[in-house]
Amino acid sequence: MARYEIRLSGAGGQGLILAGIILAEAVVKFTDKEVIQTQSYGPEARGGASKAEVIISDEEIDYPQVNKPDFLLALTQEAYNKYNRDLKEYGIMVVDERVDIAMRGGPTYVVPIQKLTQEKLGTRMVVNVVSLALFNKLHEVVESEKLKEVVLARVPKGTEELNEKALALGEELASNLNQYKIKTKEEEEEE
Amino acid sequence: MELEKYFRIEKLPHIWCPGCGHGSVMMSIVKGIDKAGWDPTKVVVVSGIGCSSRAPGYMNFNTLHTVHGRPIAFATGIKLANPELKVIVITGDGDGAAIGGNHLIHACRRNIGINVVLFNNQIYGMTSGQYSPMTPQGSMATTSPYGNIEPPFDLCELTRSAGANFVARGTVYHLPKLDNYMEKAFAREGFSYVEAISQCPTYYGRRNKLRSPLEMLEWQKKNAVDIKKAQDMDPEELKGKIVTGIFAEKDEEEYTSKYDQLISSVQGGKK
Amino acid sequence: MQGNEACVEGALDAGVTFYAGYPITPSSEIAEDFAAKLPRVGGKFIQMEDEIASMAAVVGASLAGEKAVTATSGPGFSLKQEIIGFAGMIEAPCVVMNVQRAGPSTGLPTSPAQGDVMQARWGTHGDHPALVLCPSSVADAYLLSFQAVNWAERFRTPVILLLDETIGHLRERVILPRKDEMVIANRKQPQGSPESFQPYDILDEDLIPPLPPYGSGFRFHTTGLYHDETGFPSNRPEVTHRLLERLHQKIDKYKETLFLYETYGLRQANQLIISYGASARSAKAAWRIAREKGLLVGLLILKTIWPFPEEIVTQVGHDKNNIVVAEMNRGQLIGEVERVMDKRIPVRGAQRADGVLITPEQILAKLEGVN
Amino acid sequence: MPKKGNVYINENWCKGCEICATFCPKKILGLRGDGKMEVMDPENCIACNQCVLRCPDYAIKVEVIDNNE
Repeated sequence: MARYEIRLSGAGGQGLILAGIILAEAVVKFTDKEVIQTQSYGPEARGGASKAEVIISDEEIDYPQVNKPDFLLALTQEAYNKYNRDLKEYGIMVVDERVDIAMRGGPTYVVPIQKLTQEKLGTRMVVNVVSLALFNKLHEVVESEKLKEVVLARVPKGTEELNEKALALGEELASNLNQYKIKTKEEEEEE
Repeated sequence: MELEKYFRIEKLPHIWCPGCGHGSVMMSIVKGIDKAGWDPTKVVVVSGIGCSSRAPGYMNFNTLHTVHGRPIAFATGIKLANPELKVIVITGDGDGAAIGGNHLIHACRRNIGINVVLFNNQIYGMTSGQYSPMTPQGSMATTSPYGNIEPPFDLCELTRSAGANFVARGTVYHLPKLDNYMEKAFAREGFSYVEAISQCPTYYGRRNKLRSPLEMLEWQKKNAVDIKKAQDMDPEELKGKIVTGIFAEKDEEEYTSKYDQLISSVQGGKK
Repeated sequence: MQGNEACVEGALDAGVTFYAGYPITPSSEIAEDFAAKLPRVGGKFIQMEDEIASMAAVVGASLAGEKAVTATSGPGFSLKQEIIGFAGMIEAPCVVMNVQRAGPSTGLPTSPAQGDVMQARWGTHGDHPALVLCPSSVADAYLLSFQAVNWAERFRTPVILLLDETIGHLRERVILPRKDEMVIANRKQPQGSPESFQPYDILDEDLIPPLPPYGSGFRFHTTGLYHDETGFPSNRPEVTHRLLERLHQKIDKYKETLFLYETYGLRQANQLIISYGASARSAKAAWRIAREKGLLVGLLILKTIWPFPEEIVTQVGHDKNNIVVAEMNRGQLIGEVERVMDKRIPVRGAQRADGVLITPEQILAKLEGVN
Repeated sequence: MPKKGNVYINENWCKGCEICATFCPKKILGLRGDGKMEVMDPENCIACNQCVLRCPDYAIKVEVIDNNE
């Protein structure tokens, strides 16, 4: 993998920074690839738009900032509005179903991540882990079991079972991702 | 008590003016250390900046003359680093009540084992006579040429409510009592605050119609009111008086001992 | 591992046992990490009532014999300056980590900058020396933190570890050196008896006096006033001159061993990029892109910025026809490069001070023959 | 028998503030022309040590005279 830039965004407090940290840890621990994780946040601890960025590369990573993401996750409208602009033209975008998006050229998936997390797991607290598993499954960064190991080492005691379920849900969403795909500009025009 | 045991004799006479009360307060501290029986190599005396803060230079212990207003913060680092050390802070009404007031409050709140002795001469002496937060209202100073309109700070009330284990105020005139407060302060674990009303004949006295050190000592004698007596006096009567005596005497657990327990429990928990 | 966390690890491995600090973004992770880890090794952590008190407590703990550290960011760094100078004057070993954010004033608390370069040099009053290290990776943060503690102890001086928000919050793969490869330095102890001890008597060629801890039996006086070898104040011109000169010489003497830096592609290079801290990451990317374009560009990354590595910059830069200094401020270290080059070689600044990491493109634009 | 004493004044340390003279119950101390204190009436010292206690400059010593001599 040449330099691959990932941006996970949503509201502050959704735990996406932790998801970014876990992803970077998994890469360090279980692959030979180079990885960098950065974050940017506003003064609010909760709410507001928040993003975690991860760069994965086979080569040394010098410039540590995400320039043009290859992958964008946006869980909220505010995060989408703020962080979708510099996404690569054919980069992958995954947004929550409640986010209104503009039509674009790259593969775009509108997934009811928050709704399904709430319905199936009874809480939205683990939406970050669901998203993380979704990303990992889609890109096969590390094996599921390895990701689980890193996640379980990071989450609060007593939430292991919940997080395992979250991982499973994320993977399930990734496997069925095509059903959430929306048409690209070009596909629309072809029809 | 042999002077040589506790003083750097070769540094004397000290720099304070004729009739300044600071020499008496410094002696009172040293007598207290002698009574406490502390090993001089385990005693650290820390000061800030000002007339009072020159005292450690004459005292034969581990002595540290720091920057203005922060001696209690330096002392906190010393005491926490090595709780076996006996740490005394010598400060003044400018150093301790103005620029360093916040450190005083927080050291009381932590109840860390530091003995603060505040030399209160009610004026900035080293910078030649500006009013301090403890200058009596109406007093003349170079920066209050029309009389000081600010009320003075009562640091005994402040340190007591902030959590100090021991608080007392004495005067140079009532020297034996002051010696007794030092002794009690040094015998107690936790934070102690002893305020000594001292006289500055040069910058306070001359401007305030107290023409000699003797008149200033007379003023202390006349205006000092014992805390027990003060309890029965109304605020009007107490105006301009100095309430002396012991304000607080308790045995709340000291900070560094609590920290040591924290270390044990953290290390124990790991095993 | 995160940059801030690496600073803590490096300091702990160098033997740090004391931390005093006050919370401030973007350095707070350093305090949090020390608070968790120090008690486990029997060390002490205290959150003081303000930035000044933290610096004072660190110096106090240092005199009591501990290896002591504090961390802060711009506004706190401003507040600590008086006591950094005091530590320099009394020669108390200590380390100040400043995770720079954009200023002036409250500025941009969560954004990177390198605006404190000159403050790290001249922030405290008077004519003092400075020892300042600048990491540009998480691995650097570990190594330079370790080095900062070592140098503080060895030279009896405050050492400043100047990070920036980008490096402080960066997580990347770090391969730590083996513990047995790391040599720990400890402050010198007196050889003679307590009776004959003079705290600032220079007996050794290294110009550094020994420092026994409080409570060890050596009683002495310490003051921020100019003092003679006995530690007591003196205003005699020969004494004050001797002390100030020695404070400088004890570092200058070892200057060449203090210059830490990395160079890339210097052979045949006719242009040079000089950078440090997070900017050096962008500089490295710019250098790589320029090389790919066939330009003969070299790169010098400075890890020690004060004392300014004049000899290194001269040696590397003297035969170039264009030097670009990349930094996240309106031009601070560039002044030193210009001074060293003395108008013989054009020096251009690639600068950015809006809270955003400088980009490789900005640096490339200052090179000749890019388009 | 009342105690007696010899008062010694360290002239290098004495600043002539007269505090000792004020507290001396027998009024045997006085200020000399050169600004130092002197013992004017040594015979009357009762070795009460008030001057020693009160001197802010630690400049006074009192030696108790053994009455049996």
